[in-house]
Amino acid sequence: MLTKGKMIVAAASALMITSGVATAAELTIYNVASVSGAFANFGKQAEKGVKLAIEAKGKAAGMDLKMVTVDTESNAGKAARKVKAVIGKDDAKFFIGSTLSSTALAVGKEVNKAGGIYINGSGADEITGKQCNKSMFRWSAPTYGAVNASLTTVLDRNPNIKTVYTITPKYVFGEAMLENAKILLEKRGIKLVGNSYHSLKESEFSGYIGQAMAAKPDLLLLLNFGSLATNTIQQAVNFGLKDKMKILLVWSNGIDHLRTLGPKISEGIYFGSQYWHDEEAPANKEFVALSRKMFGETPNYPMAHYYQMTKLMLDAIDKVGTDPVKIRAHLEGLSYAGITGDEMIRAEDHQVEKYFYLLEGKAKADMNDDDDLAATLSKKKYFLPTSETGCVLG
Amino acid sequence: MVEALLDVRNLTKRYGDFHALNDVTMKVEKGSVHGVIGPNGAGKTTFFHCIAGTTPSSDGEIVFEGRNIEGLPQHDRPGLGIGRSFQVNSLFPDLPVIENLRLASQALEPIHGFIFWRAVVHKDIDQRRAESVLHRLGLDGEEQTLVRALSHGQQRLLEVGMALMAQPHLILLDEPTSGMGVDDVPKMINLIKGLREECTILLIEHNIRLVSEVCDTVTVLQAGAVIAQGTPEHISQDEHVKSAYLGEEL
Amino acid sequence: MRVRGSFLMSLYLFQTLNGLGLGLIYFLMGLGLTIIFGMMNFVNFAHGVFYAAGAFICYQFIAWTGMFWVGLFAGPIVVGLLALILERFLIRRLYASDHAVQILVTIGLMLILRESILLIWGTVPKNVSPPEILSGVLLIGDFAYPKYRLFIIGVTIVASLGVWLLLERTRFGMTVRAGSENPIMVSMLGVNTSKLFAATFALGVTLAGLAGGLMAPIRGASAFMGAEALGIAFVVVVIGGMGSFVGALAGGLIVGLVQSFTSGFWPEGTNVMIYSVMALIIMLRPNGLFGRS
Amino acid sequence: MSTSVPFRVHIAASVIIAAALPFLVPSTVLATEILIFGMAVIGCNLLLGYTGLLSFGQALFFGAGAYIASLTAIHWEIGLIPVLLLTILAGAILAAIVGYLAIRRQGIYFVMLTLAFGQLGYYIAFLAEEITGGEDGLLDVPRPPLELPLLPDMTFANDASFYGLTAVIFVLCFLMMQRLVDSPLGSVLKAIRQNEKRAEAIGYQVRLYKIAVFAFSGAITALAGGLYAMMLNFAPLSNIDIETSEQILFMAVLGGLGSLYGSVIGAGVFLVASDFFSELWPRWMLLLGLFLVVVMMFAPGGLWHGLVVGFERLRGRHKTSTEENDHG
Repeated sequence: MLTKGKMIVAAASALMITSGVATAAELTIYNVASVSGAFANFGKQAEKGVKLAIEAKGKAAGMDLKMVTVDTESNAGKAARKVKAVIGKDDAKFFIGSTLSSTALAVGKEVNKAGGIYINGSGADEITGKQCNKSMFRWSAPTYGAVNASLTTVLDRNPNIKTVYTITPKYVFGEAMLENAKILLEKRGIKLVGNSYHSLKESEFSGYIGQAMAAKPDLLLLLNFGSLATNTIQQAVNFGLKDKMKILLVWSNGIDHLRTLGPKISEGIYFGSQYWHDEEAPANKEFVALSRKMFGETPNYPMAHYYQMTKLMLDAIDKVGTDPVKIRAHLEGLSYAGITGDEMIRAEDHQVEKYFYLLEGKAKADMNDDDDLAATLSKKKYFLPTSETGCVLG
Repeated sequence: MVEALLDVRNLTKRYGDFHALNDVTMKVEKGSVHGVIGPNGAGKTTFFHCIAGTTPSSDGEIVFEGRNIEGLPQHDRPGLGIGRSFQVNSLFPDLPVIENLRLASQALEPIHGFIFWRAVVHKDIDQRRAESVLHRLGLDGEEQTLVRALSHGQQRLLEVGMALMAQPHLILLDEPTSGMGVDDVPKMINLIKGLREECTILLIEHNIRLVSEVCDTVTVLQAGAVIAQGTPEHISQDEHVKSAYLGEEL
Repeated sequence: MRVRGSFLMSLYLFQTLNGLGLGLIYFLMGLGLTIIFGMMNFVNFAHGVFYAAGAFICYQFIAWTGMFWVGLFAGPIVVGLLALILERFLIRRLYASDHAVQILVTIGLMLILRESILLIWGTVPKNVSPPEILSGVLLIGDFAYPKYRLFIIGVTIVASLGVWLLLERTRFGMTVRAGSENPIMVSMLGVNTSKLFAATFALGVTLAGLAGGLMAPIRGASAFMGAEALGIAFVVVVIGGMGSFVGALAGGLIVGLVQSFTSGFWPEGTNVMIYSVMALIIMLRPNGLFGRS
Repeated sequence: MSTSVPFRVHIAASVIIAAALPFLVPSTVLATEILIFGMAVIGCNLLLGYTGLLSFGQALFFGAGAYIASLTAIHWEIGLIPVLLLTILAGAILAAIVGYLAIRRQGIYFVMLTLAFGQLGYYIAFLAEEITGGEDGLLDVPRPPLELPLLPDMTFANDASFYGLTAVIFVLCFLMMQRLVDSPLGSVLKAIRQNEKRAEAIGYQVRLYKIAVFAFSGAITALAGGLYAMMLNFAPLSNIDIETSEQILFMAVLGGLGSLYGSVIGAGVFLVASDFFSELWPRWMLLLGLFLVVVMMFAPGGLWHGLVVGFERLRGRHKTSTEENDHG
């Protein structure tokens, strides 16, 4: 019986630790991130971003700030369950982040039901489109913006590009990327000579590269992301495609992809990116300096966008308090100085209008330091008019 | 002459070019104890497998109670009245003795095995039969003992008990005394002697003492073929048999 | 139309040759698995993580020395040594167990090693460049094929030939096979079966490490690359028949060709095709194409 | 017949588990998840623990259950019971088909066939975006109301009421499955696991029994999947992923094979531990792996067996280790 008593004590104390009993003067930001599982590389940096924002802010509306990480385990189901749990248990209201669109969609539904605020950085169009809701905000350019911002610059700089071949992951996100690319190419009178779909669990791209090679395009347009994209580029360079055509990866992870590929491969390849640390905007300079001071590292995309999302949330709370309704009203239509320059939150679909970068990989010899892996060719803002997103905030 | 319970005609089992059984013909008379002997590799166990349906035969007929059962799947044969024991103990070690026996008798009503909505109850087994089988095996009071806790000799006896539970007309015993201690062998001999009142017995055995003590008829196999058949006395005089066993302990 | 025709011709040619090349790479992934199964009847679900470990160790040695060849050599060796240690303390206790037990324990081992890789090398995948001499493509008319992939094919042929000779033509191979049938008999002949088994296990794992190191310049080094490799390796080996050397070769080529051609007409369905082919072959041939019953 | 535990003890035990669980774990939602996975693990245990069949296709049944329940609940307003019945039926049929095909092969080939069907299910669900939502999954899955005669309709909008519903279903399932493993069928299944050859030799058509147990396993696993989708209001693609199969297997082994209590304990410990450790240490899966190896190597009876032995020791009547097996 004694052991049983001990067990209950242990269980109870475990409960206390995990539930993070909130005191009145404490504000908890819930950081939804994939800390373990297949996308673990994201979660660790994401946490750093949230921490930086909290560190920089100190207090919000007079409350101490605290971060609780909700590990999605790279699994949308787990994420939904854990978010449900913290909402039910701790009455959680303020959520940041998510790597995967499927996760963001599911979390968005939960937070909306609970009447909280959720700022995420996922890519799928539905988030500020058909599946949008009043609690969900997005800080990242969706497919339309990414494709237009990066592809326009590449086409402008290379007027000799007449034909394009695309490689697309077969699912909603990939389809949306492809659709946007098709529209733009048609508008500019450029021929799409072929497309290869692949599954999300692919790692062998030689077949698709062979198809692309046979079609002899002027530009190879990669519409996939993450390790799928690094594998594709690595194998495309292996097959010598870099010498025969331009290559553009629209949705890159910025510096992470460039580091993984190394300058030898990435030199001369175009990368679209949500963020680049060389940005001159004052808010970014401040952020980069902070990151270098606290972690001794140049921030990457996950860190940057989690920082910016947290900062948005904290600034809003500082201004109007912790009532989600007021926060929402404050955020809608807000213009502010963000890490990509001037940014604005659209009231109609909760999409943040921010800049999207086009980078070109540098040769090793041209690099000033280890992180100087690419040059910024352009930064642009493209967003679907709110009338075309299909979003009805509910 | 009594009618044949089992009539095996030209039974052949081939593995590629190898004839494990070659044109075996024999009759097992109802109510008799029939021994099958032969040197190692003579095809005795294959012969049993074919009769029990464990392996299909290649050719020939197996007529049991006037019906050709060749080709019938193994799991249908116990229901016809053919029970068997194995050369190596092959029981359900983590189930109690009584459950082993119950499973053997339940198998006769296949549909019974699919009852999933209630626990196993007393009436699921013929109590009197179970008790009498246990008594015969000398396992009274061991109903709830797990089989793995029984001695090897007791497990050998239970092997026979399993076959017995299904009220067989013909029981195939594959080396019932194999691996048994000297002290236990008489128990098995007594058991087999007691069985002949209720069923016909076909057995494979190396223990010649047992064979000559209990068998009415003996068939000798060598290289998959029958080389002699007759009473134990007759067989022990047979020159073919002697030469077949040359070098082997008879 | 003529242009279209020659386009298709060269595409089919590419797909065939690429499929064969891929098939040989897959063969190398499956080879270690099939050896360990064939010799010791051991099912190793940690095979994929050894493949990933090979890639990372290769990366690490290149990072230290700057020399690709050192990395390529060190990857399999270090992984093989790791296998010897694991065999000594864990694997050898499982030879007599059920396949189910072996599978579950090696899944546990897979998790331990995968997370250890993440601990050591972090969560961002690593890149490995092929050596200068092997970068670029070989051009035959219109047809381009990476020199490095040709190199992998060459290494695979040499390595598998070596393994085949070792198993089929040497005393070692014969004793291992005899030992798997009857360990007591072989140990009575004065042969140390436990050493023999340890060597065989290490050999199989070394081949996984070699495959990982060879693939690093094509697919990078990621802790999660093992799961996909394990899947492919099992499909290859099961198609060919568990334990069969020739079967693994046939299985590898079938999977390579199926994948290469499916990527032409139904790209998103390559995995569906691969698993369908495997299921179909097991349904039709109980022990794979070349397996023993 | 055998020295089995009286059924009323099982009734009491399962009711106590369901009633106490919300107070033992950090959140109601987690408690719901534990009971749901407890059911899925029982499905796995029926196959592996009782019949000796290692299936890597459990996620197929779990995921299919989630999709069927979600789709019927989204598109048809037919109430809770018809939705769940359809889910159970679909799971049983799907599993019977997979079982029918897979059991024709033995050993590793059997395992690989279940794996292949599981993978095919995943890729088909992934590609059939129109129906399954593909990578995004099915969102806005409703919890249909329970319509019983003579009673007002019950809805399960909040976490506590949905837990109540899950708990009732769990207790019913647990008791049915406990009945099953103690039944004549359960006895045959145990016999097949211990000695398939003999089971066939004494007259059981082993194949039919294996197909039957697959159907039962598929039914309860699909039911669990359906409830999971309702719990999350969401049917993610990951339900049908091979990792879900692995996790279910994992819980089954951890808790202890051959005991339904083991299944529930396995699900509970796994989910609570992963919830707890994943917040402390991103590499918590390393511990998971270690757990699996240690349990398989040194305590194949899993946690449940450990508890039983510990309890018997405490009461000072710990006899031979063979005796406890029977209670499982």
